[in-house]
Amino acid sequence: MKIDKEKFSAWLNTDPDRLSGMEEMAEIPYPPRERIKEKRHELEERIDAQPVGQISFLSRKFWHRLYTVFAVICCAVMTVVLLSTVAALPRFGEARDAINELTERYIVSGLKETGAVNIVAGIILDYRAFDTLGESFVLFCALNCVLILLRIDGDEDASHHELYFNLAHDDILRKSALFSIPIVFVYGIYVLLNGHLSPGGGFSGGAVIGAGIILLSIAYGERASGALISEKVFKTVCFCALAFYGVAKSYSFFTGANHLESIIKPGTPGEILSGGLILPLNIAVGMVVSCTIYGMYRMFKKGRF
Amino acid sequence: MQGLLNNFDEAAAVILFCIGFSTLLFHRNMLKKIIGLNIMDTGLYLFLASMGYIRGAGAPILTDTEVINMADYINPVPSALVLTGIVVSVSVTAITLSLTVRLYSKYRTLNLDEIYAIARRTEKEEF
Amino acid sequence: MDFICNFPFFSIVLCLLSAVVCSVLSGRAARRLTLIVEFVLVCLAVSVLVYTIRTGGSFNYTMGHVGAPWGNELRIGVLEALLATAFMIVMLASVLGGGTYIVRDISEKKRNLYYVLLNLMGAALSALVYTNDIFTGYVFLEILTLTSGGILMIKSTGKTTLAATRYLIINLLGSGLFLLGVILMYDLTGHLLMEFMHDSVVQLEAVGDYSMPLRVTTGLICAGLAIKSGLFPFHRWMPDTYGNATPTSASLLSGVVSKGYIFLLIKILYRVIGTGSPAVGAAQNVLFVFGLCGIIMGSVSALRQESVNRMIAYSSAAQIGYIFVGIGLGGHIGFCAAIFHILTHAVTKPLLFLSAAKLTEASGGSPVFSSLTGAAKRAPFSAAMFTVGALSMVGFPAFAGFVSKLFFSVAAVTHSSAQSIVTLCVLAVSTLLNAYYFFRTVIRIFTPSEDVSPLVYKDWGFMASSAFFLILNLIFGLGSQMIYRIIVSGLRMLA
Amino acid sequence: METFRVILLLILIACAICVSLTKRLLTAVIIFMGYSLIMAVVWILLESPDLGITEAAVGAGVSGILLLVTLKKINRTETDSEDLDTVSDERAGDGDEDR
Repeated sequence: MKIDKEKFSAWLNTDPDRLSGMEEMAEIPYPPRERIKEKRHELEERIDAQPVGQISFLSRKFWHRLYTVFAVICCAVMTVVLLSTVAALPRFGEARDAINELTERYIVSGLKETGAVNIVAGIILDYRAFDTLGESFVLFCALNCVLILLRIDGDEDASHHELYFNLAHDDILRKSALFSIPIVFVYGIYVLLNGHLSPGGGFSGGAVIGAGIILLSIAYGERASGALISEKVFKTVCFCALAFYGVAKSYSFFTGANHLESIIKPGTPGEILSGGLILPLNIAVGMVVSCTIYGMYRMFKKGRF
Repeated sequence: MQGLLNNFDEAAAVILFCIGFSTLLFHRNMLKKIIGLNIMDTGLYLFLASMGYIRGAGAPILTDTEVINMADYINPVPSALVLTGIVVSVSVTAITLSLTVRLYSKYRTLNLDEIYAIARRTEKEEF
Repeated sequence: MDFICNFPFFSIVLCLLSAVVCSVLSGRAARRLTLIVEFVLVCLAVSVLVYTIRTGGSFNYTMGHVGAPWGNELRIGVLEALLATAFMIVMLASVLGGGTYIVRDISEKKRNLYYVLLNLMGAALSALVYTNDIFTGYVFLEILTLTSGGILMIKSTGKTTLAATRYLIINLLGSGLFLLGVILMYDLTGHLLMEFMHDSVVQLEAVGDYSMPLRVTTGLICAGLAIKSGLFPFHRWMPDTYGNATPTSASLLSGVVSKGYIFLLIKILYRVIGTGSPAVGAAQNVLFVFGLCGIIMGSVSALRQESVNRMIAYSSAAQIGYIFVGIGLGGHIGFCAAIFHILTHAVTKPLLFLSAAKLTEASGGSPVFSSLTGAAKRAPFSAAMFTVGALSMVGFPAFAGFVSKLFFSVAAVTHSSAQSIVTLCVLAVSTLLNAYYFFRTVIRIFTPSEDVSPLVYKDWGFMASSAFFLILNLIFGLGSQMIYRIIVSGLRMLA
Repeated sequence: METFRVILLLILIACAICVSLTKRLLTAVIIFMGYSLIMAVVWILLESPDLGITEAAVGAGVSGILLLVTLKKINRTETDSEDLDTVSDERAGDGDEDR
């Protein structure tokens, strides 16, 4: 992000905002609510006036009601059954059947086998990495669905996509963002890079960074965040990181299943450059997640980058 | 009843699940439905996480890398599963929200009943 | 371990990577890549099928360097390979056959995203079929749900958006119940891999503890997956969804997606809880009743429809009912009938959807029956294919549908008296209804009409794909002994 | 600590009920964000700090932002009076085609 030196000094000297003339919020006349309601009412009446056809509305309503009553009873029964099931389960907070050879190996030899001090990171990126691979692709799939629904391509009518709120000229927001954004970024990067040593990891770090970029875009306008992540950067990062993730994990699956020697070693436990593939994978996941989240925000807000 | 009090966390999780489930099923407002979905999912994750909790044990992050004592750590598997689940639920939230935006831009309402009514009458199709 | 054992894993990873690559390609290039990848997938699945039949056993494939019960696993037996082969062939043929409609329905800049979703769907289906780990099953189930929602909503009209919303809401309710079942199962057994869960379940049953939670868990898993696959009270999203989507999406949704869920259910019943368990018995009875209701309600509703798409969609609801009746009857023969019907339906429904779309296009774009009159003159090949599909659905000898109805009757006869009589009656009634509404359509198509303006262009993709479906239909219909033996040996391996 | 957790869980249930009972959508979204934050604390109490971080970032952060953006957008479009006309005309047109 570039901060204009002149603007920065102007801000320090608490000049009135230079862009204040361009404020969009005040310009837009909000029509009174009553009028909208009237319009809506008219529209509904017009729709009502149309012939309903052969569908008998009364019987539909009756069936609908029957369905609802039935569903309510089902939900109530489900609640009671589930609660009685819970009462039959072993006591909360005691070591129970789930503590078995599974957990024992994860805890006792997790460090040796994966090089991760954070056992959860070891499980999700090594022992049960296939789930996590699937999980990243769930996010990828969600991104694609959002793009399908909300991206505006070229000549399409984009009127419903224009969003009139723009807080970029709000002084309070800008000044508080100036202090909090660096902290958010540093925290996100810390969480991301130390995923194998302390709580956190690719996903949570990426989400924090993504939220930071969104804050940047809210406080300083699209140009600031656009300088950080443009559409090209977005596409490249998503593509490269996901492809790297897929290929790296496939390599480790393949070597593992065929009992081949993997070239990736766990490294010294406790150091930042340890944990074998976990650190690079965390970085890849973090990049994908932060880009995805920011991309989704842009799609919701504007329909394009 | 005693069993419910013993397993208070699980019971709370199940209640949250049921509240979310009924909100998702019965509420006609799309946004409420989506929030209900999230509550349902968090209820499930709370259920899973509270099963892995062991009284007196700590977080599954090794404090001493030389001597590892099993009893010091809670069951790490539920945490790993919940992490995966959270990602799934945020993805689902994003998709359903974008569907809501599209529906709104077409039908100008968030209420599913109204949307059905408009769609049924204007498009002459049985919905 | 033979190199061929890697093939299931390759097919999943290949799909995932090609999905990533498709996201940066143009629509046309993405289509080519997808078709190539699907073809490779079919080859991989066929070779795995041949390999498993020849070795006569199943094998486990560790995903990672740590084996069971700590890591993820794939498990490949004859049945999994058979199902994967069928699903992949159906996917390839549907994508091939619906090409013109994809171009028509989807705006050009979003077409590559459609192929991204198709690739992800392929990965999710293979993973769902092959997985040995119940939580992996959940994750890929979600991918399958989201991708199927995505391929619905990509045709951006109000109707499809609404249909996709409804579909997603119902499916999310189902996933919630299923996940709760999985969580309870993990709590009871302490494992996530199917064999180990099964061992713990057997122990629990022997000791007699937790019989109530076990029943609830089974019920939750069955309910979740039944809701997702569209069993009777939850079938009402089907007509909107299938009727409005682009034909490729409709045939994929009805042909493979709901079948993926059902196969996961069969796998869990067999491999996790065990078909002999009392919990499964209770669940089977409930599924049986709802399946019967589904057959009747689906057929009756199909009768009342005015457009061909919605009629086929309601007929799908009835077919799902058949499959659940098979599961509910239980026993090897019941499950065998269910799986055979999965295959039958998977190769017949896409054919119907694709040819109905062609007929609709030839009749001026309206799927209403009255405008379809004389469509056979305008599009003779599609009319012939529609007739083949209809004959198979009704249960005409030499087609696959006949054999699966035969299996259902055999399964019913070998069962206890009350259930067998009810099943046979429902089968007879539904066959009559099927025959009535399908032949009504066929007769209408072949009725001569005045305005003849035939479709001018030849759609090679559609021809190839319907030839595919026709051949598969005949293979299942005439070579049913072979398929039957494969399914039975596969089921034995599952247990 | 035990009591604290129980209280938090009760608040969670109260929040969940409030969400489905409130009339205003903005209130529902804000209650939901608060719900997520409390959930993050509960996870810390259940000794799962990974989940706490993730829930705080995702539930209260990202989901909340997406919900709010949607809400904002919808409010804005609701006040767009001209749109109603065009939409209703379009809709009537659609209906004609179908018939």
